[in-house]
Amino acid sequence: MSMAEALRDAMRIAMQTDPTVFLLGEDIGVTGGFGGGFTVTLGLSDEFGHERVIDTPISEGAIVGAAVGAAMAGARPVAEMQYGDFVFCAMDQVVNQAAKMHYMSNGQVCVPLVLRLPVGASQRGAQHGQCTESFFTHTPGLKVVCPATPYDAKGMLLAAIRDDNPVIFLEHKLLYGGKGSRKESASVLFGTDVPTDDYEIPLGTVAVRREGTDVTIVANMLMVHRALSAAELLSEQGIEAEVIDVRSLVPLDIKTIEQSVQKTSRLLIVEEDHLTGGWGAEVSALTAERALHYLDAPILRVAAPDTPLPCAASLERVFVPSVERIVSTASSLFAP
Amino acid sequence: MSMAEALRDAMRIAMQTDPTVFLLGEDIGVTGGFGGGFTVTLGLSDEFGHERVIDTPISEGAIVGAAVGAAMAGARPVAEMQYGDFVFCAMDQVVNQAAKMHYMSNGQVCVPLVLRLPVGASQRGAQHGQCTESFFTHTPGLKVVCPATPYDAKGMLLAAIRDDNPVIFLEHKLLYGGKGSRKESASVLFGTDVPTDDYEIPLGTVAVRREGTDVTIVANMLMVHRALSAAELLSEQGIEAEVIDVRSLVPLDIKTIEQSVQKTSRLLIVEEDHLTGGWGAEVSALTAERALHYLDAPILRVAAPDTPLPCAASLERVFVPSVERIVSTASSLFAP
Amino acid sequence: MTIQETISTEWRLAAFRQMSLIRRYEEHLYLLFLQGLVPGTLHQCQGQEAVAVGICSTLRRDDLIYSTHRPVGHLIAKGASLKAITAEIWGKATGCVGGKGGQMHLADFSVGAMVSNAIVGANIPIATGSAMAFKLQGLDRVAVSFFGDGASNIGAFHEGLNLAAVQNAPVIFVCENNLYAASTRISSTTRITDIADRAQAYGMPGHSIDGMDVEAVYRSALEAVERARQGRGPTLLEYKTYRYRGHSRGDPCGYRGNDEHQSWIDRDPIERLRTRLVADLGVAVDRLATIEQECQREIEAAVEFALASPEPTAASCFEHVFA
Amino acid sequence: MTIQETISTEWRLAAFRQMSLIRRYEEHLYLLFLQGLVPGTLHQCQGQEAVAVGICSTLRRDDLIYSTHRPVGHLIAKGASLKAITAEIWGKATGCVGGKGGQMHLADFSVGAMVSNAIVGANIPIATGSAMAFKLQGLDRVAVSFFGDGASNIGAFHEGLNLAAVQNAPVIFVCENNLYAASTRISSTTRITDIADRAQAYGMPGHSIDGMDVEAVYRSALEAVERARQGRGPTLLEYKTYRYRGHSRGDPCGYRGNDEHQSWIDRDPIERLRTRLVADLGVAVDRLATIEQECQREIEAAVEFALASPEPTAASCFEHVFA
Ligand SMILES: Cc1ncc(C[n+]2csc(CCOP(=O)(O)OP(=O)(O)O)c2C)c(N)n1
Ligand SMILES: Cc1ncc(C[n+]2csc(CCOP(=O)(O)OP(=O)(O)O)c2C)c(N)n1
Ligand SMILES: [Mg+2]
Ligand SMILES: [Mg+2]
Repeated sequence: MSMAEALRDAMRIAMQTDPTVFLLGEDIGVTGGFGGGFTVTLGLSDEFGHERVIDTPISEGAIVGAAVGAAMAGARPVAEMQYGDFVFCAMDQVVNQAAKMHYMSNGQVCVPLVLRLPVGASQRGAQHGQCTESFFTHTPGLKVVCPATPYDAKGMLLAAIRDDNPVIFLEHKLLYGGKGSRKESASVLFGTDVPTDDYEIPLGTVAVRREGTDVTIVANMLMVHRALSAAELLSEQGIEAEVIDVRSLVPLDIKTIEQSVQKTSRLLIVEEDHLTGGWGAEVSALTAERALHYLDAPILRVAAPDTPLPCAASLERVFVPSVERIVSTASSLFAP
Repeated sequence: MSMAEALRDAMRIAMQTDPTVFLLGEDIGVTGGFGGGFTVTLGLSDEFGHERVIDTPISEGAIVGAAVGAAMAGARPVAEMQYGDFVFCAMDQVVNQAAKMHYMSNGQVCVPLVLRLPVGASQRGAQHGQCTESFFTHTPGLKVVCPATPYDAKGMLLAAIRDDNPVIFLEHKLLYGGKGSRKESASVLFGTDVPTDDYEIPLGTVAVRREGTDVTIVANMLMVHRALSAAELLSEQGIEAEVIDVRSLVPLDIKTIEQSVQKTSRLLIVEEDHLTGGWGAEVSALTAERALHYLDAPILRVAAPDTPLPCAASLERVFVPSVERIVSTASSLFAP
Repeated sequence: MTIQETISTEWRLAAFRQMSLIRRYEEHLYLLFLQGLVPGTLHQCQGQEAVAVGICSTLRRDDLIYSTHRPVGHLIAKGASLKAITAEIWGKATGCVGGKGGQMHLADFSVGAMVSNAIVGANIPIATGSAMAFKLQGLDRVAVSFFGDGASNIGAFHEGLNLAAVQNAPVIFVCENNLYAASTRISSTTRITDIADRAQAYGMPGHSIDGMDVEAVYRSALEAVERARQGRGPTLLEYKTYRYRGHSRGDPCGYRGNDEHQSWIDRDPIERLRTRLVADLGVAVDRLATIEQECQREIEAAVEFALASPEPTAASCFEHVFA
Repeated sequence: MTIQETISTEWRLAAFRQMSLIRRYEEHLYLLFLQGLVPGTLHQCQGQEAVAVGICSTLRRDDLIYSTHRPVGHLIAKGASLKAITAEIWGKATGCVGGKGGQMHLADFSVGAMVSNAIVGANIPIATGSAMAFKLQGLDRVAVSFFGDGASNIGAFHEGLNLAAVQNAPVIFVCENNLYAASTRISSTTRITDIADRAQAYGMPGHSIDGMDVEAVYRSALEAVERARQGRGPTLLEYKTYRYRGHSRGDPCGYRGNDEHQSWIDRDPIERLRTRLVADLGVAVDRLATIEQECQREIEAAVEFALASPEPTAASCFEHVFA
């Protein structure tokens, strides 16, 4: 299964097993349409009807607002922004409403919604490719997850839909692996077996994708794949990297990262989000607080620069962290 | 002059010296009204007319959007959100428009706007007191400043209005020092002489508020004052703290912080924003990258917890970092 | 109150009681505020009681209301615990949301009063979403969104009403047009006079109604609620009303005139109902006075309860971030 | 084109040239796209040329236009450099914004074409703000915001139009109603038929006009532009039109029928104008063919320029974050 298919499968199972689950977003259920911007919901309106796969007006604020209201009234909405960048049109509903209502009610209402955000640069320019993690990790009350494989995508989406909290669910466009005319040209190809049955991956866990002894590389989404490629190249240099996929940013399993750093004494964080104030800054700060004395080298971050996302492929390549940048930055941790 | 008066003075001078400067916001110019939520613009509509002190509908998105459009058409708008929390209603215009247009135009247009945001807890609950710095420090293209004194407030607002970039201008409610029925009950009182003439404080500078040799405390807005109080108490314990007021978060003068840390070997960051992903995480990460080997102790942060802001005074006291928390956390850096 | 087509004296007496309770509660708080005894902020609804009571009298307990920064009237009319909301205003552990909310964030989930919202207009799409969930679940419950004239200019109004209309959601949009958004007169923030006219932009029925007449409110609400309950979609109801006191604590109302103020007090909804009950329907003046005294006692007991209640624990600051 | 009340043959020939340039440019790109030669995304405007040309023909060079994700028509009609926009689509250093923008973000500041915006509706308050700045500075320039039917459902539409109305800002809101927002038909996202009717909600004039008739577009635009220039405020103009091709690259349009498609092609704005010129006004068929050939040559030169242009330098990624 591709990640797009895995996500679809998760939604299908969630809807089959719980009649209160429904989907809302733009172009997600139109007959003869796309199944959202990236084919993820294709066919679901045929299966579950337009009452449960709701094509909304272009009204991001109302999409999230309606999800908040539906969640507080006993449903489990899965809302989609066509591109993650449009969430800024709905930010009040995310930050001031969804995230806070459980607390503001003193625990008397829950807001079990999922907000799916396709993120990542894909040659569409500054308003169609931002990685927006850290706006949400900074907002108490939101869970924030970001799978890097189809297997995780399915299990985490099922867990997210069944979680009683608002969950921001980030999906990287180049990992969808969609088919046909809507496939992203720079897609990462990988095969993972995705079981067809109903399984959940508990939110709040990281996954150690590669074990190593010399440097800990923490990355998410597309960057996990680049970090793994980098690790192979580093290995040729005699550096064995441990690659940790932070598929859940909130809650964050900082313990596993800390333990890894205790072992490797070196930490490199890789993210596609902008450097300043990205989630990597928090991982660095937590490490500087908890594991400072284990470190043999500065904590470094490889991130997108503090510029808006440029469109041209040649510029995007400069912007998005590359395998080469990861390799050279990791190597620099071993400079005498 | 109180900070409210200092800000008003800055706007008055800016409007007198440049006919393209105008103000827009809710309740800012109504005759017989409040002068905004905190009296800052009181009287300016009498002086400059309702064409230059524009009372808008409750339309935060359009307030910022209109400011973006006006700025691109040769004016210098100063927009106000009545409370900083409402900026989430305008987040698309801030993040996707104001911040990016100069870059997206390849430098061909400028967006010289100021967005004034009253922030800080003041017993109004979760939707009326958030410190929102790090949403903006994470957005490339925005300058982000946050004065802690009336003198700085005036000089920085004048510099911000005359800057050719979008500037997010944070004002802490408890520092306004307003008078009469609209005064905040928990206001910090301090006297600073504010010259009546036209002066600017360059954006991008920090201010060392107290020199010390043992620990560097970096703080902003209300927390500068608490850090200074804490420093006095620490001094009684024999710990001399250097207190740095990061009145400008973007650009950030990390060099001065780094130099201080090289001297003190200890860093404590104090902010009213939530811990996870606050601007303090970035300062910590930068230090862990640039000055790790100078540190004798972990980098610690005193911040608001990762909870929404509660309303009751008794809870707010738990939420907002106190002098006591600063003192005890700073002391802990010297634990054997 | 029970739902009925012809308005009975009994209904009117109940409405009188609720409006009196709201008015007296708000005035009592105002007096305490003047003495410096009320913590936090304060947004009061004196003058607007008929809207809250007329609307809520048509609702079932399991219908949901979403209120605003000015929530007291709506909450009382929906049957919320007076003690719990009072304790909340005083930031006590016994408050309806444990002191976390404060005056702008009142709730009583046992009667369908959701946490009131202090982001202007935000409850409009939220109420729409609740209504969509009712429809999805095949329930005949309705949701009500209360908001002001000022709120009708924010994007959430537009998106929420349009979505509700296309979804045929069982929601009622109640716009209390008290002519001002804080200090700003409606005429300077929109060129139209009747907010109800905006309903056309969504293909939704919209009505502009006298908000100082509780019976008119009741009749219009009954129609809208039945319509929603029967699956015939949302309605925008605009009520012309007036807030007698300032926008929030310490607002001397320098932006509006005494004549205007007086002209609305002359149409006071409680006095109008009193006249109707006494002059037209022969209810004894004393009976109404007794009701008012009962209200006053309930209010005093609530304030006593609040003052005597404990502060929330420090630990509770950290509770309920996640479910 | 010069502004004039009676439409001359000369004006029509100029309009024919511009519409042909747009159509042929878009079709040329489409063919290159089919061959896999166009990088990035692609949103095309075949069928909608009359709106772009009719509107822009009433504007001065110093008037500003704010376009959308589908910008080519607007940009060409405003006189933007074809070479620079083509190079931008190919992500070249010579692109109108140095390769930073791409197909959705075209501009030509020398002719008042601001960076086109890919956040639906975002340019509505922005154009309003530019108009407010013109008013403040005592200038008689106007701003135009282009957007689609889908954009009329977003909050920014509501807030922007209302603000423009109360501010009496010299701005013209041009809604190109092509019946679809991406794959979603307008009838499933709003209950009204004419977006122009929403103007009433702001006390603003609104007109619904045939967008396949460039002369009708011109006349309606002229009135709105003059109105704005004279300080009499904004207008909402809705043009019924149709996009012949898919929403974006690789959209097979499975959500709409061939009959509908054909019925709009039958009203093609370019063919209508050709007929008018040839049959009614006696212009030689050849003259039009020559114009079209000239357009074609201009297009080919632009593509050649783009292909031959250098890539942006890596360093330019870091330039122009701050002024
Ligand atoms: C989005 C947002 N903008 C501004 C405010 C500040 N504010 C609170 S109440 C208010 C006026 C609201 O007017 P209206 O909607 O007419 O309600 P009323 O106060 O008259 O009941 C304003 C501007 C807010 N709470 N939320
Ligand atoms: C705020 C926002 N939401 C969604 C999108 C994705 N999107 C791009 S174009 C489009 C359809 C726009 O429809 P319409 O306004 O009718 O313009 P048209 O494409 O028909 O020209 C959508 C949903 C977007 N760019 N911005
Ligand atoms: Mg009002
Ligand atoms: Mg359209």
